[in-house]
Amino acid sequence: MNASLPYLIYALFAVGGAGIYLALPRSGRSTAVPGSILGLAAVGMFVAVVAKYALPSEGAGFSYLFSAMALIGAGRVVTHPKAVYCVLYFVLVIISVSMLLVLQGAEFLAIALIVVYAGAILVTYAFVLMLSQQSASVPGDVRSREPFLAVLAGFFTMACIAGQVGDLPLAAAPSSEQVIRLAQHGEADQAVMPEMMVDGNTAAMGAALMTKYVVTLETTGVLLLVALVGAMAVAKKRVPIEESPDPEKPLGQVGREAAPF
Amino acid sequence: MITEDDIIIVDDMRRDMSLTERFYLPQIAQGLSVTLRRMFTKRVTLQYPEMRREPKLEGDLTDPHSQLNASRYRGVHRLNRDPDGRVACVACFMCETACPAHCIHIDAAESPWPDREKYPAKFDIDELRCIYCGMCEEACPVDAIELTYEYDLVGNTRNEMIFDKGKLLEVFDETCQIKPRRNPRITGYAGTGSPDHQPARPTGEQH
Amino acid sequence: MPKITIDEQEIEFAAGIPVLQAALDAGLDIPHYCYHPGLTVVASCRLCLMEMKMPHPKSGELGWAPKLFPSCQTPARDGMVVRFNSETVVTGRERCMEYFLLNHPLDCPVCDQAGECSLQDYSYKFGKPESRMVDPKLVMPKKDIGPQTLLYSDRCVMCTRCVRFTKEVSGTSELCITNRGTNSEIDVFPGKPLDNPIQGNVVDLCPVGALLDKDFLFKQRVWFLQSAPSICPGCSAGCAIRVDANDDIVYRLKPRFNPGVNDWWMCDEGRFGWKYALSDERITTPRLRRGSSTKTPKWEDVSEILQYRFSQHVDEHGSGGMVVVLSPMMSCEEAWLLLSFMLKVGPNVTAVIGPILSVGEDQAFPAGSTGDETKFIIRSEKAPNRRGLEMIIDQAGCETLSFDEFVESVGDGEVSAAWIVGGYPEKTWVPKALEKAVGKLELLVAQDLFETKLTAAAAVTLPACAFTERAGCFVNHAGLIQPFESAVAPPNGCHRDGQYLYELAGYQGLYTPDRVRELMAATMSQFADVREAAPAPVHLH
Amino acid sequence: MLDLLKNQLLFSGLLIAVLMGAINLGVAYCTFYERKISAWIQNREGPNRVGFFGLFWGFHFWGYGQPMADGLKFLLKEEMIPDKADKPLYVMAPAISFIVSTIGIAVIPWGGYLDIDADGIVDVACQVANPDIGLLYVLGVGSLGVYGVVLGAWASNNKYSLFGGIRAAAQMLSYEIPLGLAILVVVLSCGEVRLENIVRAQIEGGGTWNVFVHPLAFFLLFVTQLAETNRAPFDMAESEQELVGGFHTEYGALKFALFFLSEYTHMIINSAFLCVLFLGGWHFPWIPGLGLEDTAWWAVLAKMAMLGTKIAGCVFVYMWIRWTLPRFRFDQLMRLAWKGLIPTGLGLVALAVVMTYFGIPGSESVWPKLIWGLGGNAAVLFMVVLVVGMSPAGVTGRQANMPPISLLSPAKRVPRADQGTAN
Repeated sequence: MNASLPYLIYALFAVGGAGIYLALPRSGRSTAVPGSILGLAAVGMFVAVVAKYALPSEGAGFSYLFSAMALIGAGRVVTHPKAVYCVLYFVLVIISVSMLLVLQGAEFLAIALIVVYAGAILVTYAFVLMLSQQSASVPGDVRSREPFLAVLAGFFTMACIAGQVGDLPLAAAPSSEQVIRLAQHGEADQAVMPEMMVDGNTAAMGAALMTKYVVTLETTGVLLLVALVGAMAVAKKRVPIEESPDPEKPLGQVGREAAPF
Repeated sequence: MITEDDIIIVDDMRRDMSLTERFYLPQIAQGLSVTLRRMFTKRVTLQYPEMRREPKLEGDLTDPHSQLNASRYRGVHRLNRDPDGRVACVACFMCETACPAHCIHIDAAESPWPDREKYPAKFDIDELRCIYCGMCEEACPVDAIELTYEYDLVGNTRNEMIFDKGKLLEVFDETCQIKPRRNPRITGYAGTGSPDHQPARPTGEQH
Repeated sequence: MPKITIDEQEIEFAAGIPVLQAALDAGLDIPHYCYHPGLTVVASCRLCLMEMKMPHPKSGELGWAPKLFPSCQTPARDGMVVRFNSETVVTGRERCMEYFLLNHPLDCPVCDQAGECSLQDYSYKFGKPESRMVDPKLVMPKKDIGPQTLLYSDRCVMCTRCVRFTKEVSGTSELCITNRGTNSEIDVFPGKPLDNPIQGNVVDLCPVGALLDKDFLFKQRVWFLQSAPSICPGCSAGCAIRVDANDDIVYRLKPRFNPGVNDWWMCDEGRFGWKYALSDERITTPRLRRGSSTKTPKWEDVSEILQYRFSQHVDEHGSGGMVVVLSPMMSCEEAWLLLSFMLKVGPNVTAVIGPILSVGEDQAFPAGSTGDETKFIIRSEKAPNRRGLEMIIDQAGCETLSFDEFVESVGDGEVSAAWIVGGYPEKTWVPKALEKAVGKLELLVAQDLFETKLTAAAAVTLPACAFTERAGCFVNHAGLIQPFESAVAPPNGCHRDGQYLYELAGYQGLYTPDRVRELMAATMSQFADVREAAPAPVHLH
Repeated sequence: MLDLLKNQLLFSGLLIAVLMGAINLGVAYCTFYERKISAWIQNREGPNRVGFFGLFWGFHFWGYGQPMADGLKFLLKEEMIPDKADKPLYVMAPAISFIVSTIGIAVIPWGGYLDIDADGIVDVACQVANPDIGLLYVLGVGSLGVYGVVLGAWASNNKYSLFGGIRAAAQMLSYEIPLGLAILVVVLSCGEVRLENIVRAQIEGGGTWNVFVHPLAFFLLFVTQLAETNRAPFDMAESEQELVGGFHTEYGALKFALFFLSEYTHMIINSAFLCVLFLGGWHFPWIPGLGLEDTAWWAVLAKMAMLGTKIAGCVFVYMWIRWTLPRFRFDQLMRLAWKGLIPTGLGLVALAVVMTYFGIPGSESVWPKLIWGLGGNAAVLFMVVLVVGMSPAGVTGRQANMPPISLLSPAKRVPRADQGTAN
């Protein structure tokens, strides 16, 4: 490992941050094009650096592809002036990340991410956003607030995390698929059909959740239940039913005095 | 006319449903069984170009179960002839007056026959504009205009669909064996369009 | 005002009129055929019978007289008590209606009177639905009694209005009654057709479809017609008329009640002399000429073009040689708008009144009558609005010439620019001298109904409208200002001359005579409150 | 050649090609049968005029050429994009919708394992992919299905479309929960998330079709799938009568066809899952010789045909229901999900948990499963009926405020019982 690598990565982060800052929507003259170029350059260089130093592994191409997709998508989430597109880019990020998780052999986590984020939370966002108007004409939508501080904070945090993982090998564990395939075509000479030798990480994760982390899980469940009850208590505010003072004119017909025929 | 006495208010909008009704499923099963049975009953479709609905000329015309009966259909108009083969219309403009779609256009002229004062020099019906309400038929004091059972009325141009007097008389010549709808005669004006009426020879110069 | 009690209702009436007229004036619907306020009373139809209170011959006590009296023949007196709604009167009326319908053919569908026929109306209102007659109906002949009129005798109810009209109003007595009783018929004398100049009124007078106008025969059913109040432009009498049109096509003219001017009548010349308005030869679009090439400008550009041409002309030649020839066929409003435009462009413009055709002498009816005996007059001056133009030119204070002087000065080359308005029914109104001299004009704007030598030579040709398409007011020979409305739209592509003159004079929006009269009233107070001269006629037929 | 096919990747590719063709053809004929079934239910004939190129002297083949004609028409129609639409999304939405509905094919076990060269060694699985999260994959893909609808609706810039989209979003979110619960029941009773293994669990020792053990869960899954596919009576997103065409109001030509295709593909795929989860997948009931061990090509083909038949049956029920039931009102729809299906689903999950705790799914005999399952389902059903019976009558807040409408005198009102004679 090159000792200067972390600093190179930090520098790339800075370049990316500058790109994002420039690409953020703003009133006045748009600087999206130089920002995008800067951001893409940072991503490209980052991939190049990682490709140079990472260990070769199966599916590395996919890994780079999805990483780039996730990065660019994340950039667009914050820089796109239309809220609905932001949501869609967010979905793209989620899918890319879950693909990365699949490559890492964490299928359960990948699908959970999709089901929970893309399938539920972001649909809710889209649901809300649909009620807003289509064109991005509202000043609040087309101008970002405190772009510099936001970018600074975001990329500082990211650099901190990257600094922690910077020394970890970027190799993927073999996925359960690979294991099965190896079992099928390798030296295995069973005459019967292949055993499902590997339980996959779903079972492992289930086991971990139900043994090691059972208290955490249950606590979370209780918290969610409390939140649910609280939400219902807030939502279920009884609207008093008005009684019509005039029995001949029930409330449903106030303002409609015409005879039915 | 609907009077207040005819209106019945079912004062039971929020009648409690029975348990099975509220549980939906038995009701749904019932509905599904109905549609399933329907799938195996006889089709009522008429294969149109090969089969046609024809007017039912005998029996009870008001029978609602006579499914293939065109007797209540109001189709293309015809301009009746009197027993002498002349156009029966007297150009009184009653149909034009009654027409809600303003699709009838008549030019009246002094008739060439001594027993009549007026006759239509021109008589055009815009069949595309017509709504086939039959008001012209009802308005006519001499039963000269009638709506036949002919329903396959087609044309390639708009002009083609404006039926002039000659065309309307041709329709009569083709359909004169049938008296549409047997309206009660208002005037007792004999001679046009009766079921026993012999088809008159078209006499061209008298149009 | 004397008062009379009709059906327990006290009514004021003008002295000297019959009870029927008093009832009609009060808005009561009393059926009648033979009575007409313009004719003598014969009391022959017996429909207007009434009951009357009279002193008892012995006791002197006031009570209902035992018999019925014709209300048309009974003069109304102060304090009189009559009734039309008693059972006796109603039954009597029903019996009369039954008699009228004994021989009347049931040919309403083919009868041109249907829709405005009082026999039809009264049958619905007062008659019985069924006839008890068992014998076949008498069939009377159809007769061609004159160049314009047909008589269908079997529809006649023998009210004799037509006979009385020819005797009393036209004074020509062509019509008479022949035969007796149920066989009596209206007829003309052999070889003496009904052809007097006001004979068309007998068709209006006929309460049923017996007398028919050949011109209108079978043309339209009357319920399709829409009427607009108008003024006849045929002569300077200014008869009030009604223009009946359907789908922007005029079908007939009818007189309106206009007391003191034409009363209930109009002449045949006016009645049938409007056909030029339907002519296909009319000019419908504006036309520009530059050298030998012509061009049709858009209507929006017309006023700009005219303004440009005239102001250019004034710049070059001054406004001294400018003349505007106002036609007596124009309404006052149009003439005023045109004159104010010309005055604006060239303050020294000369205004000329166009040629006024005069045919013979004034024709009075009955012929040779004078004073109160005269029932109707056809004026010799065949233009409706000479007086109005004179008023407008006087007020404007501009120089004026007679039309002959104008033609002369054109010939002498003294006139450099002219706007000449025509609008006469005949194309031959342009004098030969003017036709010859027209080439000497630098700028000629001609506004006319038909193509003439003038329009052919004009730099700008504008279409004019017929009176049925115009709106405005005419001033008749006696100085009476009478407004009229447009009955139909101008022919396709044509604009109302009122509208384009309004725009030309610098106003915006829709031309309405009322608005222009308001403007005129600033200087001419007589135009301040111009109203319909005649009240709505009480006597409907 | 055959050796090449032994490669699972190549075989999967071939399978994808075959399945895409088969499903698209199936979809085309689904539209045809949709129309036929609606016609039959309504005593009509349905499309019966289009044959194949006048083949056999104009014999019409009972209208079997109709889907081709429809497809051709969709192809040849003018492509239009509304002026004010959000163009990229407008174009993307049908594609998203179609892709999402199609990728579910990947994990369906079509016919067990295949021994291509009959040497007794299993060569390939007759399944595009067999990830160990097969069932979750289904859930994940299904949860993305709403995007096509929502985006298409929003991008059209049409109020009706927007309403359709909003309804679709709310509806799909709500119905995903009972869907998940129903699937959870299967997972618990089979102890598996791989679809192939779920089929196996229904066949192998002491296993039986899940529908016999958990009929309520089967019903729950079916209903939620109806809602997820936007099929009547849950077609709130389209509701022709109120929203013109709902989310696809502004779509025409091939883009509309894609939406249409995706709906029917969804239907087929969902039916396939239903069969796999509850109806034993490709399993021939009570016919020995076509079990897990039979891997010859003819046996696999027979298994695939069996699954196809089951799918066709499910699709028929979909259509049958569409032409029978009227559409729900939106509040009814929501009430059904949150007050009807979710509590039932929770009850069933609890039942499955109890059964798992007592080790029922693992037993070698069918009977404990059937007894526990059916008894438990009956109990849950009883509870649900009890809750439904005790809950107040289903009226919305607005209805609760509405007294019976009558502006006439109260004496005119007749109780419902008299209505028959009064009429």
